[in-house]
Amino acid sequence: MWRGVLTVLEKDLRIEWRTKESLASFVVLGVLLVVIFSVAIDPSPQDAPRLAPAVLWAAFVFTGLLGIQRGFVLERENDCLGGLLASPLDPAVLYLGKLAANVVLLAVMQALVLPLVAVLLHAEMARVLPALIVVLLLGNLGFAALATLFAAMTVRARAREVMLPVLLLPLLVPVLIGGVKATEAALRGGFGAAVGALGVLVAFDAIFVVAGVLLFEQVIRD
Amino acid sequence: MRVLDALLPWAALVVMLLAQWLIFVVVPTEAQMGIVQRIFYFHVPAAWATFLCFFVVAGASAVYLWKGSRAADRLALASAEVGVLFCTLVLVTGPIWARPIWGVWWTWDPRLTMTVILWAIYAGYLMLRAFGGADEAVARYAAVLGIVGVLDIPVIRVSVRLLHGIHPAVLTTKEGGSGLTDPMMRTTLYVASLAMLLLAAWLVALRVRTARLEAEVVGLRRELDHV
Amino acid sequence: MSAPAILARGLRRDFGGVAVLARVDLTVEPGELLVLLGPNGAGKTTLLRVLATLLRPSGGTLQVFGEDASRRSPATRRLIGHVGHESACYPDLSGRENLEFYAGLYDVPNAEDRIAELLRWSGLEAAARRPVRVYSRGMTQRLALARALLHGPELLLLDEPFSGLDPAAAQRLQSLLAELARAGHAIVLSTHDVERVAAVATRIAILHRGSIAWSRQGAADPVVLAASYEAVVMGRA
Amino acid sequence: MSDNLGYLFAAYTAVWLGIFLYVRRLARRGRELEDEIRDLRRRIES
Repeated sequence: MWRGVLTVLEKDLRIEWRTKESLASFVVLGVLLVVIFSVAIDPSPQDAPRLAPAVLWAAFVFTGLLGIQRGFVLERENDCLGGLLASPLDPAVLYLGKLAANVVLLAVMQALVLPLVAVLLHAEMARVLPALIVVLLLGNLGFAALATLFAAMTVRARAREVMLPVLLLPLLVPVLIGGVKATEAALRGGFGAAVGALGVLVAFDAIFVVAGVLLFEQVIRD
Repeated sequence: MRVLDALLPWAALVVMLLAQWLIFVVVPTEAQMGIVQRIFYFHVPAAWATFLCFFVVAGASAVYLWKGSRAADRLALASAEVGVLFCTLVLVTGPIWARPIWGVWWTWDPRLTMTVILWAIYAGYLMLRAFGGADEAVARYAAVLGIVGVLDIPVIRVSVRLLHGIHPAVLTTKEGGSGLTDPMMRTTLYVASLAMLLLAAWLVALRVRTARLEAEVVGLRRELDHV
Repeated sequence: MSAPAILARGLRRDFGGVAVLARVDLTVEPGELLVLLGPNGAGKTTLLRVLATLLRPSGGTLQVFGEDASRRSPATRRLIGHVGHESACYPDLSGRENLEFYAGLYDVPNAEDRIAELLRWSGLEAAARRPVRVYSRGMTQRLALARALLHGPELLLLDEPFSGLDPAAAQRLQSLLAELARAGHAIVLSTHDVERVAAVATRIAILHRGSIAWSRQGAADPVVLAASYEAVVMGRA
Repeated sequence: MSDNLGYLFAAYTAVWLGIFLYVRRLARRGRELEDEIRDLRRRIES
């Protein structure tokens, strides 16, 4: 079972690496979002750190959506999805492989956007980096769990660029709220206040990774 | 089943009339908020109907995915549509009530925030049904969304509580039954809720009938092509 | 293999209300090479995808190696090789990487030798390192065939396998198919290139308006075949 | 408190208007479909 997951993961990461130019375009979008938010809100240096978490997560969600959607567009080229369906691979294994690839993809995009937010919004991150990484990864997992399930669904729909955000964003509210609140607490140095937010993220991840594993087959069947 | 279908509209009508009578004649006016508080007897029952509809969507979706029964798929679509209707009513009556009490149309209080998010999820469900294309795969996608939507409700409920709402003190009187001092108020709320649920059930039944007719038209058209 | 490779009775498949496959009755034993002829839109591609358990039938029954197609157990899927109109190969990966990925999916024993052998057979050794995106149509088709043969399937389902192949490659494919059939594999392929397969086929059938309208055992003389094809397609049009 | 009656009335009409419009839409759609079914049946028999 895990060999199948690794096979799919390795293939997806190799393709992401091969097509990294277009991934760069998503990171540029993330950067633009951060710059625009910063300029639009125009916070004073003292206020800026308070806004960093919201700007961070808003940029992550939009760039992440594009990255994951593109993953499935690639899968449909030459009907590779048909090849995967024909293989003896269990759909749940296929889902976990793609989920892992998407988490790595999101983490890489976040790692590129994070320093920029730190600089632009004067958010002091170095000291609390480990805690921050934990929060980001928790948020990533939940986001990728649902995005992987729904990207497979909307890739065939006509208005797919609109459809994925419309279906996914309301469902992702817990990740957005949990992520922002937990990031705020992490930036303030203590996880104390963030127990609720972390709980939401962990619960969300648990529910939707399991739901993804069970429901993925229904989404990619004939 | 037939008897239930025929009985449903009448039951809904009778209980609804009883509810109107209770709301506008019998129940005493709430001390603090005055007459406008009666909106409460529409707002909360509509919220109950919304939640019930969305749980029916999830149940019917699960049955459709694992049993493949077309009727379950139609029921899921019907109760999603009716659910969004009642959710809209909640979102309309909410601000109309908040305006005179707090002087503001909208507050990010957990209950209202939750309702907006649910409205967005199931409006997305209806969009997926409409734009996802006619083939059978869309029904499966909608079913998956129907199940995921309901699984998300508890997590959303907890996460919106992390947002600080407005005047928590006032909320309790607005929200829960605890704010209802007079026992008659509580009875009125239950009757009004029952009336709204029966009404919702009737609307769902009507919508299922329409969906069945639509399926029949498709079937007849196919037959016509083969003749 | 006692059970027949394919046992289909009253197979039906609809798309958006239109019955693409009306009533297909078909039995294919191991060692048979069945050639499907028929005009475009007769349902050849759909039939091959249903037989490969990629598409669920809307009606009728289908058993592949004795197992009901709807079960789609991994063991049965391992026995099937399918090549459709699309190559199912990743354009951003090289030919070799595509084969390595599929070898991983199918747990192919001693994958390296198997891949080397198929690259030689398909004449893609030189291009093995280059991304499939730059492959010609013929090269992509040969890679797709190599991919489908990689895990040694007992049942081969090929949708117009000769399209895009140069004569030499087509000749190599034709002799390989004959060899595989003799070795006990079951093969079903659709084509418009009647001469190419007439000599090799163990059975020829014509699919018309979603069901098998004509079928003959044994290879057929191309002239006779063309005449009956005309009669069937024109007669029923 | 009297102007609040306006708000109550607004909410009341909003609720019943919403439900009425929906029921009317369903009824109209139902009639359309029934006519189409009758028409299709006739054309199939002939």
